[in-house]
Amino acid sequence: MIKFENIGLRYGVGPEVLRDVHFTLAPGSFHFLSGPSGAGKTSLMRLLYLGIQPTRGEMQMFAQNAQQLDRHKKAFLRQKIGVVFQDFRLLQHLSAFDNVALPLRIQGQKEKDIRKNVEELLKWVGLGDHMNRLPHTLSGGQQQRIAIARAVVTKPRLLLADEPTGNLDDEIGYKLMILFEQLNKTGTTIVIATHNEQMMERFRHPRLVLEDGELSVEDAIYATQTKKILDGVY
Amino acid sequence: MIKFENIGLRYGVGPEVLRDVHFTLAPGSFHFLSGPSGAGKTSLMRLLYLGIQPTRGEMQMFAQNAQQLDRHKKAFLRQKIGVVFQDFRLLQHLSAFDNVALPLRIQGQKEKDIRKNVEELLKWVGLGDHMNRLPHTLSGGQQQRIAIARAVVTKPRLLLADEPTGNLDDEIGYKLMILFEQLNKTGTTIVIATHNEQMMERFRHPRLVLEDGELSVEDAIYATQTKKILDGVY
Amino acid sequence: MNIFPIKRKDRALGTSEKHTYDIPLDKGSGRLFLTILTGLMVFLMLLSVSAAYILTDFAQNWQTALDGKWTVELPVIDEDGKDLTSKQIEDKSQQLLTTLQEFHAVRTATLLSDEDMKELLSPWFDTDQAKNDNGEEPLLPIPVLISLDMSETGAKAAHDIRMEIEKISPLARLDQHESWLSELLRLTGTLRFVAVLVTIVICSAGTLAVAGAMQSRMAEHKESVELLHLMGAGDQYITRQFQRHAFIIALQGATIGLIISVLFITGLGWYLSGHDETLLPSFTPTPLFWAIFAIVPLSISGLCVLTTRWAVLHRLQKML
Amino acid sequence: MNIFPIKRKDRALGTSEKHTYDIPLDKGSGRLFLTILTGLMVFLMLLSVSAAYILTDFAQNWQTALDGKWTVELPVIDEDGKDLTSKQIEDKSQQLLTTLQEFHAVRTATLLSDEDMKELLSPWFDTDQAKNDNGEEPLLPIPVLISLDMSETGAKAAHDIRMEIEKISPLARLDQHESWLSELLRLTGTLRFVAVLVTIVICSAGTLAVAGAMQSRMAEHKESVELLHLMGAGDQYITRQFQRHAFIIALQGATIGLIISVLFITGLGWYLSGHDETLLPSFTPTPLFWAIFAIVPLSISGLCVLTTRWAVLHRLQKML
Ligand SMILES: Nc1ncnc2c1ncn2[C@@H]1O[C@H](COP(=O)(O)OP(=O)(O)OP(=O)(O)O)[C@@H](O)[C@H]1O
Ligand SMILES: Nc1ncnc2c1ncn2[C@@H]1O[C@H](COP(=O)(O)OP(=O)(O)OP(=O)(O)O)[C@@H](O)[C@H]1O
Ligand SMILES: [Mg+2]
Ligand SMILES: [Mg+2]
Repeated sequence: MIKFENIGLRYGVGPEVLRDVHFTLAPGSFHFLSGPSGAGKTSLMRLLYLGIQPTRGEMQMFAQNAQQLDRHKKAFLRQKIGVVFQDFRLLQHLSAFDNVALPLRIQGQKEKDIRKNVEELLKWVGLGDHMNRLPHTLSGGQQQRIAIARAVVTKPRLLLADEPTGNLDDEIGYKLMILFEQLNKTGTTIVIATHNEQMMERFRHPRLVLEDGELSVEDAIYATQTKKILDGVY
Repeated sequence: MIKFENIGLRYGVGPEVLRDVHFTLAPGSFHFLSGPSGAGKTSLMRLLYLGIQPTRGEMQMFAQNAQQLDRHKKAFLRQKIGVVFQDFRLLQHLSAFDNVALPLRIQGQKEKDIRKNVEELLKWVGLGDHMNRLPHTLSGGQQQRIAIARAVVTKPRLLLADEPTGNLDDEIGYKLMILFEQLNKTGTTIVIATHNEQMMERFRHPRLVLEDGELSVEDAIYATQTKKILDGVY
Repeated sequence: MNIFPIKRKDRALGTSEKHTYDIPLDKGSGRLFLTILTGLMVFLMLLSVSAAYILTDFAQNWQTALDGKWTVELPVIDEDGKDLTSKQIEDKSQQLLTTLQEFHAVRTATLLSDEDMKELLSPWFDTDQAKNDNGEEPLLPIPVLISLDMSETGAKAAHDIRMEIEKISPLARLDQHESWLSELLRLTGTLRFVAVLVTIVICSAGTLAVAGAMQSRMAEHKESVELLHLMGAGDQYITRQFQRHAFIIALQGATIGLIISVLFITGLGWYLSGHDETLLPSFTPTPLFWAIFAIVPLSISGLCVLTTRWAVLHRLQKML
Repeated sequence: MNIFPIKRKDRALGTSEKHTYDIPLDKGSGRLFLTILTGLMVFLMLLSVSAAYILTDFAQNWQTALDGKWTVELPVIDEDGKDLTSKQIEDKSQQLLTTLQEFHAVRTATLLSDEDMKELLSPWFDTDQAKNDNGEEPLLPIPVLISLDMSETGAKAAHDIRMEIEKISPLARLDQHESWLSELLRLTGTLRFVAVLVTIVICSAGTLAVAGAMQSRMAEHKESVELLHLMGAGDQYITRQFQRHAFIIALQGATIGLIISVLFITGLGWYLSGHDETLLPSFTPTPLFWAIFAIVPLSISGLCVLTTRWAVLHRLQKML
């Protein structure tokens, strides 16, 4: 479904942040994206949600060349992608409810369906009592949950989550991982950028590891050994 | 050094976020502050850095009643506190260097000393190459490191860090914890709000646990048992 | 994040208002500026358009009243400056009348009656009194006027008539009305041109200002716009938000401008009517005139919306 | 976070400029508004202050030129309207002169010579020609004028003088200059009052506008201000930032306003001098006058800074 070939990226005249990135994501796959801080995880995510253009290389998304799409097709393609931004990017003047409802409204869904879906989802992430609150009156973790709810509410075909549990306690973090797993079972391709080793150990999925701007793919089996030990701890 | 008695807090006419909070922090102590998302960790931090006033109860800080300070004394007291905000709060128009230098400039230090100190610290947190960059061109983890550098650059007597490693990989996270430990050894009182169980296990410090708005203090010994098991893993 | 929430109870509670805009265009300082701008545009535009309209009306009045109307003027004194007797005047004017009626180019020739004369001169002289005080004769030697309705107004006709009337009385004069009519028409033409120019300048300046204001609002809300883009909002979706915003503001501004202009024009009309009624032809507002007052604010609002649309789309095209 | 960095190479590189403001006051739209505002304030203020100054100067000129100066006017016709002969005129005027000089209240009494008269009347009549065309006598009967330098200007002195001169010539008239001088002085007084009023209004409105603008800038940068507070910045530290910003902007605006006013006033002076030199007393700018042009911009800048200081401190007090 997604195919990166020889992708290179630099910001302005700076050094190359990504070099010769080369990978394929099969439909319905689930990958972790890891690497040290500043390795380029968020930059790779930006390429995936079409937030920036690569400096070189070729990007195939949903069987289309992503670099040659016209504006209309690009907008349509983006509607199939859900993104949890590392810095949330909630609209500060909209309530929690309206923030989550926004992508549905953009897709032109009926207001009645929207209300039902959004309320259900917000209850599920534990924010049933805070639906009409503005983001700045919510705690960091609550804001992050809204960002996650906004990304999954459209049941996207590709879900990109950048450090989605950085501000959450383990309990709610695992609950949200299970939400992602369920979404994955219905066919959504998922990429989660994270530093949380524990989470990667617990949920066996192949990892894309960024190091010095270069990407390597590690299989899930590699991690299984460690996971068994940890399973005893929790 | 810090003494909370019967502290209660509510935002506007909402429910009480903190109830009957009661604790003492000795000078030079090191505490973790934990609790589920939305428990009130950030709110407690806000009380500690005098960002809000409690609705009821009594707050003693640095042997002064914190609720009855005049504006001048309050500003002076705040200069002794370093804060890492959960959402960083970097000034977007200032370079990394200027962001870190800001508290020193407010304290009126000499520009020459400032340059030396700030450069050294930024190199130490791994941002020596990014000193003149604006925050929005840095990765999430890099921004977080600037926020930490800004909080510790003044060698404060009280350091409050709200989820300081949420966007950092384990390696740099541990490095920064060691920075905090060193600061603690020079006499700084430290409170770190975190969800990171692993970190709390590894660094044995007493925990303040918030649950349902109520605070309980758990001793470090409690956690030692678990830690030993984990030490084998890493 | 608001760190002083206790001070503002409502915000602290944090319940947001009804969702109206995805982009918080309804907040911020640009609003007032745009409202005033459109208000001003509508006001100036209405002034210049109604000025143009009234001038056109006046010009037409003058044109239809005077076009094809010539006048022959017969002074009531002879060549030596002595007053003519009533008999002489009667004879001469009858003679002139018959001669003039024979011309092919003259449709009708009418001797202006005393009544007509009185009316014509009333603005300048107290004609009633002038006659009554001295019995029959007026104090001033009022000339005899013969009004001609011409079927042809060429130079040849004028020449021929002049030749004929000179034979009857060397002092008789043909007035073609042309010089001052064309003067007046040129003046109103110039004024109308100025009005149109003003309108064009206002429209262009206003359009530029609206476009500028909208682009600065876009810059202000860049992050929100980008976010909407990344969620798959098309250019149309985003543009609609700005258009709606512009429409509401423009309509408010236009209403204000409309009210002010109506007050202004009514006040001006009232002031003028109280003073020099004779100076200008009277102007009765036609339905078309009032229609201008509906059309101008609507078109300006429309223009604002279109400008906004263009400016926003233009800027969006440059985004990824 | 800027997600379209490739489009803007400089920003993408992300190297920031030199650190000047902790709060980014130098960016944003409020700047232009404040500059124009102070420019306008300085311009209007300079106009009204220099108007007041010039009026005061004029009034003083008139006052010193005419205060204590009365005139006795002797028409050159007798009671029946017939012209007097040169001899008669000579006699009468000498008689008047001696009588007047005897008064205690009169310091000196001088007969205005023909030369003086010519000069006095020159703005209104072409006196040169009037005399030359007809030999000795002027075309118009120019009255004899006796100028009195009074040591006392009370009503009694006036009454006494009137009684005496009536005996000599019933047509002779005493002109105390008072009615039109006091009229003139009242007029300049009113104008000066208006100028002061305008100045006060401008200052208050400007002050309010600056205070409002500064508070809205504070609201705009609320988060940064709060952050500085939380880092232990005192009210003074934060206020200084705004003051510096206000000072720079005010100085820029004031300079613009100053330049425009100087151009305006010079232009006006040039225009007036080209036209009616006799209408107004000539005005030579004194050093004090030019000092106004230095003082006003500086005081307005100072006022802006003080207003800013007050507004910011006032708002800061309300913060935690
Ligand atoms: N807009 C930008 N302009 C210039 N350089 C940038 C920009 N965004 C990121 N960078 C640089 O690119 C590199 C990779 O950044 P990126 O945000 O992709 O890292 P990351 O892997 O997400 O890190 P983290 O785990 O800390 O979030 C960093 O060195 C960063 O400074
Ligand atoms: N400004 C505010 N106005 C109203 N309610 C607020 C405000 N800030 C926080 N709250 C509420 O107070 C409660 C505690 O929030 P707080 O930010 O202290 O939680 P936290 O422990 O820091 O959570 P997290 O781990 O998710 O950051 C939450 O329910 C939140 O919604
Ligand atoms: Mg990142
Ligand atoms: Mg928090």
